[in-house]
Amino acid sequence: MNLTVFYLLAAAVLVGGLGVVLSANPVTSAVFLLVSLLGVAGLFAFAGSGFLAVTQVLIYIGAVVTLFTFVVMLLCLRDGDLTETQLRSQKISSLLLAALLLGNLLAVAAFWGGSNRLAPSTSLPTMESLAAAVFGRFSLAFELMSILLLVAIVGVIALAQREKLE
Amino acid sequence: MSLVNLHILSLLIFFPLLGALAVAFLPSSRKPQSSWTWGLIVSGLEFLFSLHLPWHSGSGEGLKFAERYEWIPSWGISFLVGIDGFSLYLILLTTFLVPIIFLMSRRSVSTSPRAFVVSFLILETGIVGSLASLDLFLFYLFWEVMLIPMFLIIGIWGGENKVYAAVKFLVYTMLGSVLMLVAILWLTVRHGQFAGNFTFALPELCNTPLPLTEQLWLFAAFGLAFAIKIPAFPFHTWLPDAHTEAPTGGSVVLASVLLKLGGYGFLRFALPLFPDAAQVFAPVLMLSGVVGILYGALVSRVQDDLKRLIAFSSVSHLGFVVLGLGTLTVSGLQGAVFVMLSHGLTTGALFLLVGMLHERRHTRMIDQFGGLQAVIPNYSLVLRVVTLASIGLPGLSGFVGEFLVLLGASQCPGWGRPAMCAAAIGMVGSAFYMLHMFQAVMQGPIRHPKNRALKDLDRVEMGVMAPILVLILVLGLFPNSILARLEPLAQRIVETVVGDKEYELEAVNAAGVVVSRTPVHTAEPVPILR
Amino acid sequence: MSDVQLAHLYLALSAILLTIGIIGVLIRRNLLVVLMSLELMFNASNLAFVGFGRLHGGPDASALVLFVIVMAAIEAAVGLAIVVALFRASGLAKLDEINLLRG
Amino acid sequence: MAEHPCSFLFLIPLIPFVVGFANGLIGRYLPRIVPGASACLAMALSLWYSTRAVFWFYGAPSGTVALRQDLWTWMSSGGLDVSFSLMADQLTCLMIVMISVVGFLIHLYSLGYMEHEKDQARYFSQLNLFAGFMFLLVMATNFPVMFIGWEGVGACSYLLIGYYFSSEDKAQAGKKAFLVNRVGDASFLVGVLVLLGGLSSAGGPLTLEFSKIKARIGALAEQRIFVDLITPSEQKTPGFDPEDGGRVVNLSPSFSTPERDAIQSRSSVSTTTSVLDRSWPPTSGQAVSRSPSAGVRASRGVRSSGDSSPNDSGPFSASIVTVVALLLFLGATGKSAQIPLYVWLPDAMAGPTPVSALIHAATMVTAGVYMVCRLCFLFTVSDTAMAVVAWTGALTALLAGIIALAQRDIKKILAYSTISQLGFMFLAAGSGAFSAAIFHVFTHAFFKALLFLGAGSVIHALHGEQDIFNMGGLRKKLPWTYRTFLIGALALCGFPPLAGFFSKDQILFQVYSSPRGGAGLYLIAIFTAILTAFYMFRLVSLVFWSESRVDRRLKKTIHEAPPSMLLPLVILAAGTVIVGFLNTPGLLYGHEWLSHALDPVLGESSTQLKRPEPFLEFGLMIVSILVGLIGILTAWWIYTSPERDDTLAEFEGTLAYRAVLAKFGVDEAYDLVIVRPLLAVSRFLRTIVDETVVDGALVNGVARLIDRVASVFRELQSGDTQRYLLLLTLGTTAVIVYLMRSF
Amino acid sequence: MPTLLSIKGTEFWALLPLGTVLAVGFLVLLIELFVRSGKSRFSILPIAGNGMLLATLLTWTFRDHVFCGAFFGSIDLDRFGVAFSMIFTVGAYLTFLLSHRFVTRHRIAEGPYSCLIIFATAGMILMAQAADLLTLFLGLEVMSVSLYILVGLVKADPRSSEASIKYFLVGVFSSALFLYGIALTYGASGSVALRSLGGAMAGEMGVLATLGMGFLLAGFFFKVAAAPFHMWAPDVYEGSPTPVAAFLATGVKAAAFAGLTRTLYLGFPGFFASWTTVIWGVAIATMVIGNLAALCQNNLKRLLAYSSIAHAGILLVALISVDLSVPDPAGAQALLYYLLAYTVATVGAFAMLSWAGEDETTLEYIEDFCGLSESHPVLAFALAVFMLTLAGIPPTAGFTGKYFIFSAAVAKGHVDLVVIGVLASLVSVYYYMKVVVCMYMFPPAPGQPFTYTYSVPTAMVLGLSMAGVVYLGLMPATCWRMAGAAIGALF
Repeated sequence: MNLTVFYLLAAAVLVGGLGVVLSANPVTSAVFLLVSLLGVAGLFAFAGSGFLAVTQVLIYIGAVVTLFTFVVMLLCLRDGDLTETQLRSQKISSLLLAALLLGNLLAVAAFWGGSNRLAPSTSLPTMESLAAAVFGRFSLAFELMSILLLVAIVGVIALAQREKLE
Repeated sequence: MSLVNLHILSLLIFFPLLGALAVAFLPSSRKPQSSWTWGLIVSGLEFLFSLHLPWHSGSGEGLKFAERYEWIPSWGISFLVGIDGFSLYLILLTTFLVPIIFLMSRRSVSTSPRAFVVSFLILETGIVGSLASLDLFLFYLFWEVMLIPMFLIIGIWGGENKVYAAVKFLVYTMLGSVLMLVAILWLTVRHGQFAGNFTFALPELCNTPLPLTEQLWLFAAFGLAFAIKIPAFPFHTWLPDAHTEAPTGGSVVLASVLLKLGGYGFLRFALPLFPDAAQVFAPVLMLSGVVGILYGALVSRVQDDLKRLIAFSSVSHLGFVVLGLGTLTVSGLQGAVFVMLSHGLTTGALFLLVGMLHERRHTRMIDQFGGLQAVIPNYSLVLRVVTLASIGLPGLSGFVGEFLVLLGASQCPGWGRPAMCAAAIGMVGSAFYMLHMFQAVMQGPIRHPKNRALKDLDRVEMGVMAPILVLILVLGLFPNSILARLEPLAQRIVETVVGDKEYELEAVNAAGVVVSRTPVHTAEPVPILR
Repeated sequence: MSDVQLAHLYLALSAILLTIGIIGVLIRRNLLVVLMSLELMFNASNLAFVGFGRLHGGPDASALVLFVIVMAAIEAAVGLAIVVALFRASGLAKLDEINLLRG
Repeated sequence: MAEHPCSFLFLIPLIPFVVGFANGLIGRYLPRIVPGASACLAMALSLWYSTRAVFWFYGAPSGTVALRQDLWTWMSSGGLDVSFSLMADQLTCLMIVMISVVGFLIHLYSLGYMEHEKDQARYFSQLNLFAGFMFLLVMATNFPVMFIGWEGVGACSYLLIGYYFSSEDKAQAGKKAFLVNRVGDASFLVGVLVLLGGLSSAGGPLTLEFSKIKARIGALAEQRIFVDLITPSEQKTPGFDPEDGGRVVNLSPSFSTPERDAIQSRSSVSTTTSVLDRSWPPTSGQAVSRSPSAGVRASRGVRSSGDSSPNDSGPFSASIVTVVALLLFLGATGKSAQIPLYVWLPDAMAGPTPVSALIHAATMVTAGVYMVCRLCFLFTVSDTAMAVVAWTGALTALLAGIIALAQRDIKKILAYSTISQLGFMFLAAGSGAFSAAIFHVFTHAFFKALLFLGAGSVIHALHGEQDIFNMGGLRKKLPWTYRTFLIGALALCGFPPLAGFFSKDQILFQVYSSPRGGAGLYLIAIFTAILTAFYMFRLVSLVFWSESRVDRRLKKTIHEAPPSMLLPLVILAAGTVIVGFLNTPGLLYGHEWLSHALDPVLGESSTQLKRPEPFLEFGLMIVSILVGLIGILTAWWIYTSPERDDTLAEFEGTLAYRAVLAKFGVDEAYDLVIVRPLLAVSRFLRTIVDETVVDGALVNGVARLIDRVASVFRELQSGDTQRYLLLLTLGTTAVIVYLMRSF
Repeated sequence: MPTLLSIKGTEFWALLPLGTVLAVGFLVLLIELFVRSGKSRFSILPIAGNGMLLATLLTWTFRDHVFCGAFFGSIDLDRFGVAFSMIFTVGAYLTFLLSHRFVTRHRIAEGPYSCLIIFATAGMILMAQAADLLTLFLGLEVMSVSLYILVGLVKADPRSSEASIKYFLVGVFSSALFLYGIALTYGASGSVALRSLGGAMAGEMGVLATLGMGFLLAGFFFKVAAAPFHMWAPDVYEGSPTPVAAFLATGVKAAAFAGLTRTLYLGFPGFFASWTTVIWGVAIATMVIGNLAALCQNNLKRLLAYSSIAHAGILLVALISVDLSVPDPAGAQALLYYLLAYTVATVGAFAMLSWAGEDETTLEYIEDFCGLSESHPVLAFALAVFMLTLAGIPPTAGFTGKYFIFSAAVAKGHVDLVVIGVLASLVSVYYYMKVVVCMYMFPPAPGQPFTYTYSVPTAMVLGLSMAGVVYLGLMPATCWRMAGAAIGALF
């Protein structure tokens, strides 16, 4: 039963991903992205960290994808941009390359050890432990994340503002 | 006086540099001529200082005026200088020529004389420095410092094709030197492994016990650098371009001194450091020398640009140097050094003379001349003497060196005698092109009306040429004081290379500066090769 | 299903997702789609984190994923801002039109 | 046996040098008489000191072999000390006296001859320098110093030939002279160095002093040279090498190991057979067989050349002495115009006539002969070398005589006769009659200088006309010139009792009767004598006897030369008459004073004749006189009377005549075989090898290649971001694949 | 269970450089927002610049208060961090000096500009001090994000925004790979702390660790612009405002190398052999491609970009000429020294570029500098000196640095690398000399005279760089010792 759930979610993730890559219209891609991210969220939940799943849904679906669709609407007004142009010249090469890479990765994913590791009893992270980690072990990173946000804000403003009349 | 003896070399090395700075920062309101005067003053003083060397260097072998200051102790790099017979005369030649060059150039060089003077003074620093330095790092430093001013001199004040020539000169010569740098590093690292201390001081690097294959590689690297500089046969093609395009002063210093540093490098570094490899490479050197002699002579015969002709004659003459080095005999080495000296004088004089002609006539094409002897007798007299000297007429300076080289070749077993015969044919060759040159330029009827109006040598030019001629004669008749000073040095090298004796560069101690052979304790652990 | 198995599966899935993202970045011309593919790549590493989190236990993995999600959102925002700016400056939204700088 | 110090020897060359330099530098600014006068004065002083040296020498304590003055050490290198020192023994005394006398006279003559020239200073300075170098050459005590003079005279002759530099071909002639000489000089130098190698392998200190070499000639004679490049390794290892009888010639100074010396002393019955020795035509063989006692003293070790050592390894091996002698002789042929290097001398006539007289007749060209005689001890060791010298001399004499027959230029005729006479000298030297050779040098100097100066005054009178067919009937116009010239001509033909008679006769006799000579050589010589007489009197009759062919305009202006020119003529003529008696043969109740005087130097090497047979000697003497007369009379009969002109004309049509007139096309041959190919090769080297291959393909080729690659990389930078990303992925994948390969 | 309360006060020493820089950043931000928004339009650059100077001085003053493993082992302040923080802050200071006239000339908004540069500096400092991969990654992101924006700040120039988008795409792509690498490494070791990676990776998890290391290396290679990860560099450098380009060429590269060094030496010492080989190959590719591609450039900015690639190759050589077991840090020491020399020279060259040209126009083509030696001898001489340094010709800093690196490499047996390196730098001599040739051997190009906007700060930069070049070239001993002390922290 477990596995089937996993496979369904995985299928969602992969189909979404492929849809993003393959669909001609960016709007469609955005929708497929939504699917894929939802699948990922489901997998988070499946792995037992529901909080992450929630965050994923909130941030990604709530913010990112919305943003994407908004920008798509903003930019792709001319239908010339809706008709997809693909990079024919390096399609083959990139596919081959990706295949090679994937081959290696899958090989590793299949055969890396770790079999002897028994997960510790407190395997499922609870909210408390997560909070403790974020505000304890990773407190500095947490602060730095705020810096990153600040940088992003400043940067986006700087980009957004029209020609300053100095 | 002892104080002077202790610091004369650093004085000689850095005085031109200071002079250059002074000239560079002269208030530019002054009219440009003033920088000539300054250059003359500085280089003249430098010459006077350098005269201190022969008077106080005694007679004995070994290094004199040695100085040593730790520079980058953790890397065993020190400011270690000292001279012996090999370097002494080349230094004198340099300091002697630079004022002359200034005298001659002040009339021909019009654009930015200040930069000209500055470049030449820096160049002088580089030359004297690389001739005096006994620390491989220091040597490489000065060796490279020489390049840039020469590059500028060719490129700024050169002829129509100057940039090509300048860049070719720079890149080609650097090709050799960068590989030499690798070899230097390798050598020091290996020495570090054997002796436990990481040093660049030549006296301590000698006798580093290296296996033959390593020696071969290192010698090849050093040899390439020096062979390009000399230039030995297949590596000579930068020389004609550089000579042809360079201004007169540039050609003079290039031919008289810079080329000699190649031969000097062999004597000072390549042979003593890698004796076994030297023995293996000797036939190659001899071959290259002989080919250079004949090839240079033949090619020079059919040139139609005077400077190009002289450039190839340099290739031919320096073939004698290479041959002499290859013989690995006392006479051969002495001869090589002496050829360098006399070639420095004669070819320098030739370039000066061609420069004078170029000033008057604004061309160097041989077919533009002819019959000048009737118009400018004094000039032709001087040119005549110089020509005969460079042909190697006994009694003039050219002969002694060539004779000794041939002598050395004849004493060298194996390929020595055939090489000697071929080189002797080369002596015919020198007459072959030189006389052709003289006849084509000086003799026959006057073809071009322009040539009728040429002015003969004026006082300054006479005054410049006179000392050179005197030196040519004196070197030709009384070479023995020089030879005697060279003999023990050459002896030592031969014993090291052929006779497998230790090469003891003892003289740093003799100069009273203590060299500790014990490992210098560095901040870092000594790097060990995997 | 044991943690190890789960880690294996998650890793494999993340690998595939990463590859898909890479392909998207490499062959799609539309800037926005490229950005989306990049998001896919981030999610791939998130999956891997979660899988290994189950293997090693402890909250670290979840914390990392949390940071990564935020970071990815930031990247997306900045990226879109740049795209908009570019579009405003030159009216371009396709990579094949963007090659002033070359050689 | 001692050498007596003499403090003023150095003045003899120095004075001309100093004056010469002074004239060369500042002469142009002095009043025009000064250079000439000072030059003559210099020669006079040299003459004074030479004679003083002679008296000093003969006044020296008994047992003195030479005066000597050591000036300074010239070069010292690798165990070889070359001291700059001068000497004067009998031979040198003779030479310096001859040089200074003839030189002085010719300087004097030049005063008159050159008075119209613009810059005499250059002329006289170069003439003085020449004299100085010549003195140096004959007074040298060792090879290098001799080489100074040797090359110096060559250079000066080059300068003087090209004196009229503004005409292309005269400059060309000067260059040619120098180049041809230079070839000889190079071989001379190589010879010296090989000799040095021989000495070093013979053990003992290195030296280039003639006397020391002479002392060690025995040891030297044993050295053999193996030109064996296939196995240089055996030569690399110094020391005793059993394979070739312990006589590896290792030309490195550090080569004298005791056991090796032991070997040498043991095998003192050495085996210096040379392939050359054997391969040479039987003359030398005959010589050996005919007089087993001949030259025993001179060449120990060479005698037993019959039995070659069984272990005589090396593809080519020869006695070092032979090689050295041949190389030196090649040098001599250059200096004194023998086959194959004689071609420069005729062209050298482009110079002013006094120069031709001094340099190309009297002194410089005899340097080769002097050198051979100075080194007689060396040459006599090698039969091969002697034979080569003799035959070269003979053939040169013959060839030059034939060519002279058809020449029209008065100076060219004299030039070829000079070559021919030099051939006689070498013939004498080669057949061991060194004193005869020197004697001929001495007499020849006088009458050939006389002839040239006479020709000079003729040319002077005719304002530069040199073609003898445009002369004639000058007997009346130039009486003194005529008389002196006639004396000279007769002397050259060997007409008794003039100088030429004695010297040439002695040569002929010795050639005939010397074991090294022989009938063949003698016949050639005697035939050449006929030719000599013929062409000389062809000249005389065309110039002086037959009626004038001079064109009208010149006729009036013909005038006898000024006294400053006549005086030397007269003096030389007198000399021509006198000097022969210095060496009157015993047969004519003289007692060969000169030969005996030279004995200490030459005698011991000279081939010993059989007991002189008065009848034979007298017979030969008669023969040579008759031969001379025949030649003279035929010439007179043919060329005096105009009615034979047409016969002459048709004779001149014949191929043989034209061939002779064209000098057998030797110059052209040399030009075709040597000069042109050389230039072609040079051009090939310049354009193809240097500019195309070495510089073009290699140096700039590499640069171009790098540029190609660079532009490829530049193309890669297409500006397409996804291309960059692709490469980034490629890199990543490569890294991953590489890292994963181990698992 | 660790909480914020268990952090000791002394740990905050570890935040000294970072904190100072951030404080300056906030200050600038506040001033921009509240003080400067009104009519008072004074320049904010001096404040920012001197703030950076202050940070440098503070870091130097308290260089002895080192603290490792602060904040639960997420950040170190050791000599290494101190040295690099100072390099970054000095670099930022110089950048501000460069920006002086440039910003106004190109109508760049000063406030965001200064803030972003400062935050980028903060990110670099984080990279140099990071003790775990997360901190490292965050530092990377902070730096990168600020730079994505900075590159695109010249609104007038379409090239600028294009450079920005390119940089963004490639950067995010590579940081995604980097992140995946972190994930794998975490999977292998169960931790992200660099020092704890080492032990955990033995045995069967080795494969994961190696894979992760591969992705991390890829990310770093992108940052240091090593071939074939370098392609973005020329375009971005050319498009970005000149001072930012200088900052990219010096600060970013240094930061990337700092992070790389920390990661490899602290995190993956057990994989020495494998990463040595990888870097060996990449170094060769980088030196060759960088130098060859630079040959046919006419745009000086692009040329400098390629030269920075080539120098990255040499720095990679230095990176692997160490011996972690002995330990023998000569190579890393040389790396530090070379970074210093390279920074000085490059900043100098970019100073010339930002100086050249008037308000809107920029002179960045080599032809623009023709005949400079007559019109402005001093400028010409300065640029020539920088070119010589970059070409590594004695007696300049570049040569000494190269010498140190090559010597260390030879000592480690990397003679092959050294030979390729010297030959490559021989090629580089050619294109650096192209500039000198133009300035000294060609007459000025007709029509467009060389114009420059003089500003005291830029002049200061020129002077400082010249002094640094000569000093580092001739008196290397002191800095060498300091570099040794700095690198000693990792061994």
